[in-house]
Amino acid sequence: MLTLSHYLILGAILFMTGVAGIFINRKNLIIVLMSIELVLLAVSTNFIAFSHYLQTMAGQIFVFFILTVAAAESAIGLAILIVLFRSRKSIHVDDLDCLKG
Amino acid sequence: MSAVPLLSCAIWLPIAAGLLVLAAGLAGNAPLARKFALFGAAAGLFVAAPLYFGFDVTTPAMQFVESKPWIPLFRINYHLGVDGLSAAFVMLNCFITLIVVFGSRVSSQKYAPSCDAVFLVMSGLFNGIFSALDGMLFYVFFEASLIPLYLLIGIWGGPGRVRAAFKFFLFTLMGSLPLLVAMIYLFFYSGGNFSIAAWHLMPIDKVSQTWVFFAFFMAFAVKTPMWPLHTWLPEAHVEAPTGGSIVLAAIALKLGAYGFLRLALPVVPDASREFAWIMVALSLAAVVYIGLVALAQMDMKKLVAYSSVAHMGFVTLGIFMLEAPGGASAASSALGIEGALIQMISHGFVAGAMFFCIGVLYERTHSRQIADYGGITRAMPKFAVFFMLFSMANIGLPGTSGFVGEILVILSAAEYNYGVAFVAASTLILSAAYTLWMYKRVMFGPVTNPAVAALNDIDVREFLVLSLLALGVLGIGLYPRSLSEIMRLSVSELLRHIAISKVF
Amino acid sequence: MIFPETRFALPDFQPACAEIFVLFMICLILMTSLFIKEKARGTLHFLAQAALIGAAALTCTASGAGTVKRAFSGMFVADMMADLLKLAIYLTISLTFFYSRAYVAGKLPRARGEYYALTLIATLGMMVVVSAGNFVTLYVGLELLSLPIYALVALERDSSRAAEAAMKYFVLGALASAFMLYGISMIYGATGTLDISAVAEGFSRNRGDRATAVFGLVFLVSGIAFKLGLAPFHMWVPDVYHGAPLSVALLISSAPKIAVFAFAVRVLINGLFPLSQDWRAMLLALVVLSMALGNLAAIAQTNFRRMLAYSSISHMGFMLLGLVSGVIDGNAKNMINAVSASMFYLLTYVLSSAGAFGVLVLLPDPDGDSGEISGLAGLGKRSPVLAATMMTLMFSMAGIPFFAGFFAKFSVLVAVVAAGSFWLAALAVFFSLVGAYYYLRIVKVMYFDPLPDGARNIETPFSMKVLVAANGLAVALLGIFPNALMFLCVKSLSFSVFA
Amino acid sequence: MGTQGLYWLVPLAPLFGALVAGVFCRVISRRIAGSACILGVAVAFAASVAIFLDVREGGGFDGIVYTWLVSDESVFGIGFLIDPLTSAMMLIVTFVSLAVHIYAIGYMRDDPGYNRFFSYIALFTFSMLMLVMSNNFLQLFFGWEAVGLVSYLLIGFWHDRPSAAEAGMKAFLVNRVGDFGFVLGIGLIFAHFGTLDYTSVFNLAEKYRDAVVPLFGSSGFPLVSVICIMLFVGAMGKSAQMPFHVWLPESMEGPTPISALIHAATMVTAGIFMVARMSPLFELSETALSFVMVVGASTALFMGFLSIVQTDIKRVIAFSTLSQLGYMTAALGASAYSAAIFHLMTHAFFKALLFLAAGSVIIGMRHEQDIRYMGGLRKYMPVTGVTALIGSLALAGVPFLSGFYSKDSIIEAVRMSEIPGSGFAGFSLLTGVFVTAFYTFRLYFLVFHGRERFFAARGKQDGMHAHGFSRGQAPEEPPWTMTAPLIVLAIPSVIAGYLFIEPMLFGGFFHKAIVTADSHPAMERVFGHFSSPLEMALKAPGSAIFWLTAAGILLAWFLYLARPAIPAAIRARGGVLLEFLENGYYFDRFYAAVFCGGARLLGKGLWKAGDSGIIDGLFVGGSVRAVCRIAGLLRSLQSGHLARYAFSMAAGICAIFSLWFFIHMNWIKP
Repeated sequence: MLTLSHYLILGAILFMTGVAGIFINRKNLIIVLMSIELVLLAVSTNFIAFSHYLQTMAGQIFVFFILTVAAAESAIGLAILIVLFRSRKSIHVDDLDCLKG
Repeated sequence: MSAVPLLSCAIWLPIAAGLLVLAAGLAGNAPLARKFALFGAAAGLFVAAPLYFGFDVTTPAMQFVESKPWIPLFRINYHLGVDGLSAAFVMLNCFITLIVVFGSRVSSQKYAPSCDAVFLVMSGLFNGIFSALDGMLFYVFFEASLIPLYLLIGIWGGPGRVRAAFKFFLFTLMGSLPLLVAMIYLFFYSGGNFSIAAWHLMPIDKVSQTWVFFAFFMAFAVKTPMWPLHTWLPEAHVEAPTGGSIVLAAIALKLGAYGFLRLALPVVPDASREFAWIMVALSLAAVVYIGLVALAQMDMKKLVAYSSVAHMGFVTLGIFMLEAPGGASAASSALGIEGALIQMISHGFVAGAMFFCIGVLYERTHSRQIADYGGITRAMPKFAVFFMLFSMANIGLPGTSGFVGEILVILSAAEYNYGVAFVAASTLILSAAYTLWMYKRVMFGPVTNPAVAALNDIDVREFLVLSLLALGVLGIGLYPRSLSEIMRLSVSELLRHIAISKVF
Repeated sequence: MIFPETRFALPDFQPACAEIFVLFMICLILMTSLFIKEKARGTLHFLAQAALIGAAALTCTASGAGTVKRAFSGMFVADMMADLLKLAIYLTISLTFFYSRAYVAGKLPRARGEYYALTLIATLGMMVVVSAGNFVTLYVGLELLSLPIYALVALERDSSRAAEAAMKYFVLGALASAFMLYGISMIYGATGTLDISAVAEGFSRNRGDRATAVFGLVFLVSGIAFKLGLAPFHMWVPDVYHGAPLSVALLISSAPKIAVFAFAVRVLINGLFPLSQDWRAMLLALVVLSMALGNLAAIAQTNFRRMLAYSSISHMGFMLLGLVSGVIDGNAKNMINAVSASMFYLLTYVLSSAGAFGVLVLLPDPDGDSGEISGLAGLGKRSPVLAATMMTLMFSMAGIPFFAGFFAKFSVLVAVVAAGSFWLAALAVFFSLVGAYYYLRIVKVMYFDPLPDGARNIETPFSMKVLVAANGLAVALLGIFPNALMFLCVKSLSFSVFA
Repeated sequence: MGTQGLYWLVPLAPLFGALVAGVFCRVISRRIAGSACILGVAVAFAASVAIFLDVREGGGFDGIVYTWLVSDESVFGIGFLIDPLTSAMMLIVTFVSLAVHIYAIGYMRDDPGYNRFFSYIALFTFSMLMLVMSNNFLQLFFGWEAVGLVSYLLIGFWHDRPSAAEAGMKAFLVNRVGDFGFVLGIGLIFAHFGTLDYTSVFNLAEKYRDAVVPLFGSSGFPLVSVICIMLFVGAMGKSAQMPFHVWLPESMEGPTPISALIHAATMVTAGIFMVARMSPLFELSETALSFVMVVGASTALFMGFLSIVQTDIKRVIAFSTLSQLGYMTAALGASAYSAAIFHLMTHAFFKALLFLAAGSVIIGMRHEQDIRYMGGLRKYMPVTGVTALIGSLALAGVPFLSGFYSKDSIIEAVRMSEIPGSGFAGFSLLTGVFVTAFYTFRLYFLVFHGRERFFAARGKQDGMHAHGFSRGQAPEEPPWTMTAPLIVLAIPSVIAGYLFIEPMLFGGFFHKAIVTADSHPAMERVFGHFSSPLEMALKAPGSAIFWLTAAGILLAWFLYLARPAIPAAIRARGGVLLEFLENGYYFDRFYAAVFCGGARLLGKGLWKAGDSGIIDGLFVGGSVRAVCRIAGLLRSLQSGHLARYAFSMAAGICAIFSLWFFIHMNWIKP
């Protein structure tokens, strides 16, 4: 039978996968954006699991907000990506090294 | 007590004048700025004069007191007042400011009104330090006075000015930051009070005393400066413009020793007594070590700067000969502290004058190297007389102000510990050696440098400045009572106070 | 059963009237910018300023003066702290607008409408964060604050530097939001509520699962640390300060920090006070690390923007030192003093930072935009007013009296010593000594270094001179008469969070 | 009040002259400057005479007249102690000073620094009077240092000459070494007696006879001995006793009147005066007296030897002065204070005379000072020749002349003394008699007799002054202002001994001022052998002293007049001993290398290694370097890579969590 822990562990795994996706991935910024979505989904899983466990609606409502914001975030992320591509002609993660020190 | 808040005037009048000078300078009206500067400096001296002449020598209590709440949240008060320990310094400061502002060379090169402004602001801040009776007020003035000196050295200094300015600022800040922590600690220890008088009275345990003492030590030893924290000073002196050197030597160096007297001794007397031997040892190291180092200098300013360190070693020695291993009488300490105080005032005149003299030469030849000179006496006989007088005062010849403090400290040292007196008295030889050797190489001998032969003797402005300084040097030397009478009761009160243990 | 209120009552909009007004103005500006002629675009600036002034007026009139007002089922809190911080935010944003007016007109001519609208949206976000009473409001506010700023950073479309900075900021910011959300979810799980003040009650009813809550706390603290730019979550700060358009860097460096501070105070003190020992230890580690890293790394910088970035890292560390010191024991009086010390520190810092970037914004190209320290050489001669203000700000940041920075440092140190953490005080003092070096260096470059060849005097409009001077003067006056603002901080805290 | 005003007048009158001449140095004419100073000194002299007469009538004074400083319970001030000793000294000082002032009118006639010179010597007179009239140690020290200052200024009077500047500095520094001891002595007195007034100290001294003072560790030294030796170290500096004598020969760089006034008659005898003044203290310490005596006797003998090999006219006399100061010091050691003061007085007359005569010769010789280029001057400078002969006879100690009485008394007293070291002292002083006679007449014969060698004069001496002679020119007697003082000084040189020996040594003139302990009966024993000055002179051939003197004069005659080839041959052959003497026993070189060189080297070492190396380099520079290195390292952490930034955030979370975990497990404490 699936308990709260299972959901939480799933959330954690998703979360870690997402985070790892950001810092292990060296290639493509699109993958980074996808990883961010993944992380947000992991959080949503957590909220829903808790919401169900605690029998309060607040968690689920929060998820709606998260989804909305995530959409906006992706939009902005992609927009920045386009600006970046326009000036750099590349969306390679490792090419982002002008600013350092 | 007068209705006019004299001390506030002594602080804020020069600062306000300084801002006016700055404004006039920015507006491009240099003559007006100059007028403001002279007026500000003169006004400073004018308001400070009653502090000296109206001083009530029959009481050790604070006089000319002003007190208003400043930051009630932390119970910080704008609390001013002077006693025998500080009154003379306010006066000296105002006097030196006038000298510096009046003495700065206006005609030649380009006159920088902002330079005068910096001097005036600094003068106000120094007056604040000497008259603050609230710990935080003291600290705020103490640290704020770094800024003008930093700018002075950095903007108008010599080729190595940047390094010197940084070294000066960071060294002093390194000392004063622990002081800030210590003051906050005392604030809590006293149950939420920044009043120095309250700190004097409160009992305080041994461990805290030790920590607080070393925090004070850091702040004031750097400022004094005591060996081995002195290395910022020669550099700052060498690079600073003449006026900066004068103020630095005459006033800024006194802040450390004054801090010891105002804070370290009365607030943490037990720790002061316990660690007095360290202070004595460091002071003696300053006298001998620095004396020898001064002997090896090739740069006049550096030489005088090192000699200042050695003289300040005498001051700290005088302050900290508190209790001989055998238990010296209180009289010897009184002699020592009075000697130290008079030495400080005297050093203000003498070192100021020495730096002014070097400035006189520097303005003419743009060299401070001893080797570039020789035979100046022939070209500048009037100058030679003044320089000789101040050199002799630097050596501590009787009849000049330098002698008074020195002999009192040596007498006190002889009572304290003969070994200490023995080492301290070596200054008789060392100070004579480096000062006279410099004088000989600069002033005597045949003229070897053609530039020297063409020098003009001092002009009226320089003559006036040097005469005023000479009057001070001789006045104190011949009638030191004029100073000691002011200090006496406060010193004995201080000694009475620190003789009682504060450990509960 | 799930909805306790069966009847849908219209919420009380009055406490949030300022937010609503700003929202309205944002729409107005967006609409105007669509239709206004190129020449008349200057009016956008006036509209934006009007929005701020109106918001300020509304905040003042709606202020409960010492009472705590809640609206939207406790999602929105209007108390004295919120009022004070909001006013500070308006002031800072208004300063930002003034400073960057010419810059925006010159650098972002096509995106002026967007600039003002986006900045106001971010302002709205800050206002929401400051007044957030619920984690949901908090999250929405934070995103409302962050997302427009990501866009603002990338606003200068031709600059690859700006695009890179925007990308980095965006990715890391999103990651940080995710961290924070993860933390909120854990705390939600542990206490069963998203209402911040109810979280504390959740613990007191012994319902809270402590381990879960602390696990969440770790993430929440990292989120705060990211937004404030505490090490090791600081990596974005230098790059964004460096890459963003100057006016945006000016914005990022100032007002958002106020909002995040409010966030930290509400969540950590109002909500998670039962875990105070835990977050204290965590924050302490971050604080010490930030002070060390910020001050030391700043020394090696050759770019003024990056230097200010590292300086902000160290300052945020120092600022939180107060907050952290407040919780050593449950004594509320000490706590108010400590938190208000942090608040005072923050406000003076924001004023100084805005001023420093403001001066930079007013410098002509290429000195201002590139932000190289060498570009400031001889500023003392080229523009006495700008240089004098910059000097004032630098001394203030270095914590030298008589400037505001000193009393900020002082009040935080008082809090630290009151908590008995002498080693912490010693450490703080040590790092502020290290820090003094690089501020002095700026003064040195401006005043001691020779004028570069071909340098010309800088023409600054008189109004800007007045503004800059006023900013510097404010920092100086706060240093001479700090009591009023300090008192206000104490008052606002004692009537709100500690009510 | 009347006499007190008179007391004030004595030092202040010369001071007034000095101020007039000094401050308005460039404004007023030579005549006014000179007159002001001479008038001042003359007034002082007249007042001194009046005071002397008053003291003889039993007058006196002891008290503070000006409060300088009050600190706690101690009052420091200017005070006068007027007693026979003081009044005698005042008389000597003002008299010689007056003579020198008048002499200087002529001597300094051509010098551009005329006014300055007068200002200095008047100032010197003031300082010296302050010294001798003092009633406390502080004022004594004031005078002590002030005469040192003026001496410095006057030695370096011709400051363009490097050697003069060097000599002045050397004099000051060596004196300062002495003062170092002097101040420590004063400090010790103050520490234990709690006062610096002579009278109080002397009254207390008896109480401290057996007191000990811990120095440098635990062992106790007898207090009074330490005080006395310390004070005497000061006297050694001022009175140029070995090994502090090195400055005096070099002080001859100054104008000759100065050599007469300061470096022969007055200042250098300040040490002698001081010890005599401190007789109540010194009498309590046998150790100190022994020390004094041995130092004095050594100086007397060894400096006499050095005089023999000098070729500069002034240096011969300078070394002779050293030797004579040694005699006085030895007398002090023998508790023969009055004899020392007596010799001080006679020496002041005849040595000032000799110096002024030498100055006269130098002027006559157009600034040539080398006696090898003189000879036969008697013919050209009769007054100088005769007075110089009188001075030489007095110095050599020929009976009836003043030197005879004073020197004989000293030798007798030392021989009668029983303290440790008196044997050595007696021998040294006797040998010294022969040496003195020899070098004195070597000088006299070389200068005033024999072949005229001045045409060979080199025409250069110390660069700027000597002019040289060509054929047909000859030295001339200088003007009357210079010869008159010679005559004035010659008179007391002849008769002072005869007149004053009885009252000064045996008549109890000093009875109140000088204390002699019963255990030191040397003077009393000398008195036992004494009947009258006439008889003393007549009995002289019965003692060894007379024959030693005669032998010295004869040898000088033989070597320098009869067989001048012998000394020339000796000099030509050289030898270790000669070299040793010519280099003054290598004292100067030793000091230059060890103390001057050593101190400079040490200073440079401390500066470079200590200040620049350790403090600035290691501590300051080291911490700066460390900070910069860390800063660079931290900078490199900010690599610019997004992935690393994200990683650092993730790692940060892990770190915070571990931290919490460790604290939670109580592994670390927050």
